[in-house]
Amino acid sequence: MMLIDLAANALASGAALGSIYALLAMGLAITFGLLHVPNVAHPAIVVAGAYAVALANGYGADPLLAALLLTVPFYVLGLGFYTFYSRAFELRGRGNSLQSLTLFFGVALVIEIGLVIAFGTDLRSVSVPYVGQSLSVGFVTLPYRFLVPALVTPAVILALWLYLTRTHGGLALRAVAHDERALSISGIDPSSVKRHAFGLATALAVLAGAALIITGPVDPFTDRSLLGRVFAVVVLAGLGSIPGTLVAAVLIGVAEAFVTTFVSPSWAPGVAFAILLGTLGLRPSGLFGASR
Amino acid sequence: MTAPLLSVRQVEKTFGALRALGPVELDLRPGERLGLIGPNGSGKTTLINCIAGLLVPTAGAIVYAGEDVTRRPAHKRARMGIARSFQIPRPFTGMTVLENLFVPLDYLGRGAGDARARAEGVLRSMRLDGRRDAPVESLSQLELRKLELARALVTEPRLLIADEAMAGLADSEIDEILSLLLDLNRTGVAVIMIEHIMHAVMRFSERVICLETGRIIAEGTPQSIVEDPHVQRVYFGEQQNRP
Amino acid sequence: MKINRREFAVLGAGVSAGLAMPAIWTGARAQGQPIRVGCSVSLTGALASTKNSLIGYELWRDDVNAAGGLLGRKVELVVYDDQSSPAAVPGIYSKLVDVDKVDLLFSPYGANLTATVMPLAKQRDRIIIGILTLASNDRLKHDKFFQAAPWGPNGAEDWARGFFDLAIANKLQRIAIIAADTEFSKTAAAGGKRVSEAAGLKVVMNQVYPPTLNDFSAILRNLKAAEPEAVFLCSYPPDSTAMVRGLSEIGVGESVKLFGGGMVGPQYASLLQTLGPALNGIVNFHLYVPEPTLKFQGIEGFLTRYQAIAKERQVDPLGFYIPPFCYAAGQMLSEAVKATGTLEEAKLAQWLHGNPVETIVGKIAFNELGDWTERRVLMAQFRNIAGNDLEQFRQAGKQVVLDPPALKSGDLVPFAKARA
Amino acid sequence: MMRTGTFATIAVLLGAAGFLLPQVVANPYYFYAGYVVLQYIVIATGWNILGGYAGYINFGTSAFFGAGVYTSAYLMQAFEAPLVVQIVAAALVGVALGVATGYLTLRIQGVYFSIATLALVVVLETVVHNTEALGGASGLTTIGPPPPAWFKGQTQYVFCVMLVLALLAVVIARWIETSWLGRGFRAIRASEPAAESCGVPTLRMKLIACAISGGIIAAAGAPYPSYAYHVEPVSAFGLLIALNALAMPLIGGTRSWMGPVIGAVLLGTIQQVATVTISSEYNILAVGLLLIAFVVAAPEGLLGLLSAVRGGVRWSAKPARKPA
Repeated sequence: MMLIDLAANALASGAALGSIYALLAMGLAITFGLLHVPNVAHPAIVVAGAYAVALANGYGADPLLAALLLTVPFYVLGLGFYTFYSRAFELRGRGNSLQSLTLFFGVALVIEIGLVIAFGTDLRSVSVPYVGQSLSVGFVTLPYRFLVPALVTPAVILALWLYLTRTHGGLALRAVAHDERALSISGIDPSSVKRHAFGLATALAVLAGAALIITGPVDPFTDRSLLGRVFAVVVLAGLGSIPGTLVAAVLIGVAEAFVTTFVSPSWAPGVAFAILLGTLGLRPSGLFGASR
Repeated sequence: MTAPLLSVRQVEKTFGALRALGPVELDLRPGERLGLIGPNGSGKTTLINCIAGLLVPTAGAIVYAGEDVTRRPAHKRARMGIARSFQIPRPFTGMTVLENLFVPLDYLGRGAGDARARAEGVLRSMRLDGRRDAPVESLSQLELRKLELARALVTEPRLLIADEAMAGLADSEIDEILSLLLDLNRTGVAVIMIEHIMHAVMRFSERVICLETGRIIAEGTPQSIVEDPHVQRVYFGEQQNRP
Repeated sequence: MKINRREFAVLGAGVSAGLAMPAIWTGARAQGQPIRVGCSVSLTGALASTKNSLIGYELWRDDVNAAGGLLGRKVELVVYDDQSSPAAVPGIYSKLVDVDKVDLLFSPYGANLTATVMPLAKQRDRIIIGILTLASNDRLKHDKFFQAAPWGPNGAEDWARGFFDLAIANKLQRIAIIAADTEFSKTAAAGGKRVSEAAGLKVVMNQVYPPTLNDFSAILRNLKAAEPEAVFLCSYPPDSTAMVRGLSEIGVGESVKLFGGGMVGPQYASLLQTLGPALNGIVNFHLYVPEPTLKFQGIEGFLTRYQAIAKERQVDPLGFYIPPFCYAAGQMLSEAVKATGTLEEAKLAQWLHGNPVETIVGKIAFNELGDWTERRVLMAQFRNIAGNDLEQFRQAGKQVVLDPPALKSGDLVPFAKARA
Repeated sequence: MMRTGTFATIAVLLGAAGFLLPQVVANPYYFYAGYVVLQYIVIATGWNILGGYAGYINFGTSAFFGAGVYTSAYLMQAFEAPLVVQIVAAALVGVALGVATGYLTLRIQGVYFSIATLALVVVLETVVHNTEALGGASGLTTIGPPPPAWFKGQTQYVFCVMLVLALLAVVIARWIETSWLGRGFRAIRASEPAAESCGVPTLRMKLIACAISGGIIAAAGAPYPSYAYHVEPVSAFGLLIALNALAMPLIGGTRSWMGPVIGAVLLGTIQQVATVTISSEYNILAVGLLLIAFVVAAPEGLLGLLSAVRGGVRWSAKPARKPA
């Protein structure tokens, strides 16, 4: 009885946590998964987004509402960021992963220090009425600070999926991911599609930032502990699979919750990455990626 | 009749739900010149990737020099004398032309002592000796095509697969490559030529095979292929629309 | 790649210029020159929240200089950023000692950073003041090490002993120990376990979790199931927050009378403000709280000045936790120099071993390992916190001192009752 | 490329000079700083064998470095093994870890490989955290026997040991670069299918590159316990090692053995100097901006820039050619 109780709760909180991981990884699923740009600065952008949300929350704004409004400036920021990136690489046709990795590492450092200079090093958080309360269904209890951001993810994924499959812009984006050349023949400029995708990913980062800071406090260096996990999610999902991102993230979240509950919390981080290593060894294309 | 150098037996290759090739049945005599034609996406490259070992067929067998090599990795087939060039030249960047030729010499064990002499000999025969110490990044399109062939030839293969070795070249350059391949064939090397440039294939080949949607739709002398109505419809029909 | 020798020489010259640079701006030192006191501070990286220690040092320096300096010489600080990385520390302290020729040293923040300095301090026989380090001298037994933090003798095991004394005094039998997998937390948890077992308490749960964990519901559920009466929690700021929130989200059950002990985080304004009333009832360690029993000479003036600077630099606006002890570390040195009239380290160390020092955090006497002879870690209970206003934490009665008995300002109110 | 005779002479002279240095330079600080720079020469050189020559970007350098650190710390604690034994054992552990990584990621290419190595760091760090014999989060205090008198001090001693390691690493890298092995690696980097077709056993070559690279990086970690006297997981598996390991070859140039050396000396020195001069948040900001600037302005590193300035042929690959 006790066992079922613990297992059910582990499943619920693991799923909620996984759903939040998916949101954190969503922007990366676009830039890295679809465009193959290894944006290791993505977690830093998420943290920057969290700070922006915290700032708005300081004036009394609801974090999620604030994040929704902030997607616009972040989208523009993303456009600018990609323009810079493509000036540096793709137009000169010499981008390789070592150089992009180093570039984005540099960008992540600059964002971290920018946050330190602007906001100091103390932990930041938001105040929302539902933090500190939880939803109880039967013997399952789930804190709202996990539940609320966790529910954002399916909505975002649905919107993204509709966008990618039902709109012209989304189809163009998928076409770019698939084959750039085909697109330039049909008269669409791939670099403008990519710029747009980068803006989209950056806008998603601010939503993820809101989810992150509702869950718990952040400091300017929080991105370092997120980096591994978000990449794990994207790769486990298989590059380019947006719904797969949710499944993979939930898988990691649930695995961590079960190990935390039944083995020992101190093994939890290792287990998530062991799953990743195992998956890469057995099925390099990820769970939902097309086999190559 | 001599034993075939290469037998492709009922080879099929599928990618997920997509059938890219087959089943295909094909024999090649030692020293034969075979042309392989077909529209884009007809499975030519898939077929030669199966022969060269970069792809493992989904079904069927590939027998080379009397041995079943179906599951053998490409580098082992290279050691058995199968060499290939790539449709898009894939030079080893960061090296000179000469160093590019050292790679197959190093790994296919054709004696370290005379490696340099051999490599220089091949470069001379390809008229690339002038660019011996040039970094491959500085080569022209023709030179890159020649380097692809030189790298394939330096280890004295028994079978050369030339994948669109003349694409993007001017007519005089095509003639140059063609004569190189004919010279080579005269030394007893079998050649499979994949080509969109029809007059080149027809001039070069003893036998031509036409693929469409993964299957052989016609096989015969160049003359009979050109006259084949089926080939004309699926292939030349499309060809006329090409610039 | 071709590179000729001349170009290589140019590169080489640039590099050696880089190496020589530090020597250029550190001239010889002579009498009449300032007395230099050196240390590293974590301005960046994971420990960056401790950079407010710098304000403590600076205020000490300013006060000493305003009073005419030491031995007629001005005091000067030489501070480098160690980026929270132990790997950077040996080089920095060698620079301080060998190039900058500092006269006196403070340690970096915390045990892991300090562990890489102690052998150097011992080899060179230098006096060094430990800044909130734990058990840093237990192994080397350097006779010139002095601790600025009030962990007391045998600090590794006993710094949180007050919590267990409270449990014993209140006749609590079942204890749960939960600790983050970090050096500070784990030693405290191990010490707590030993103390509990020695006192005949039953340890019903003993759990270590990784510092990156962000969901504590599983731990809390296991905790609830174990029905402890006291919960000793050793956590770091992000997990302290998660745990405190979990208290209201998941709950810990009716059995718990005493909760807290070793949580790092609720000493800082940002967390106090964030958590507000959710903290009520928790008994946690602190090094200073504004209770009437802790009116040390100079502490209030120090905090007023600190808080003005902290606001400007965007660091912890309260400054109860680290900065007073950095100031006190300075006082330990300046008092010793004044009393002995020398900078000779053997004499300074001898004096410090023999004489208690009056500081803004109280009177400190040192044992042979340089630790305080008496533990003065406070166990304080959060009470009557209302809303998220920071001002209330500057008032007495919000963090009531329960232990040590000498400084006590109130008695334990059982956990559930204090939260109601 | 430097001629072998010249190279050998310079290497021997540098080694001899290093060993005489403690007799000449009295101030230990330069040995502390020098040790770190030399350590990065070893790490960057080791990294470049897999990352630069073979084109497999290892994100998880700190896994190998940390494995070396902990191997030697453990041997020191448990058996009081001498430093040489620690280094050899660390290198062997690094080789084994490299082979294991190689096997696990045998069929993974490109950025997938990088992510897998990133995961390796977390897994190893978790194992160390949970292993009592390795001290867990508290780490191990590692104070060994005093060094030979000739060196005048522990730091001078580990400096000289690291110098030997650096010279060895560079000799290995240079040998690989000019041998069949290096040609094979570079062929893989340029095109795996083409390399296969030229008879290069790409999978086995990848294992070899992982093993050599892993062994060198782990060896770089071996003297760390003797240098810092204390090891703990956060710095042994720190991000800084992984970041520097890829930034340094990039800054110097990845095509030649000299690139990582130049990058390590340059960036390592800048970091050492910045630590004790700027010493604030702006230090890391400067490193970040430097990385960005280099990637944008000199994507093939200083060596690439140098040959471009001299009118030589740029080493960077041309844009992917579109098929006709």
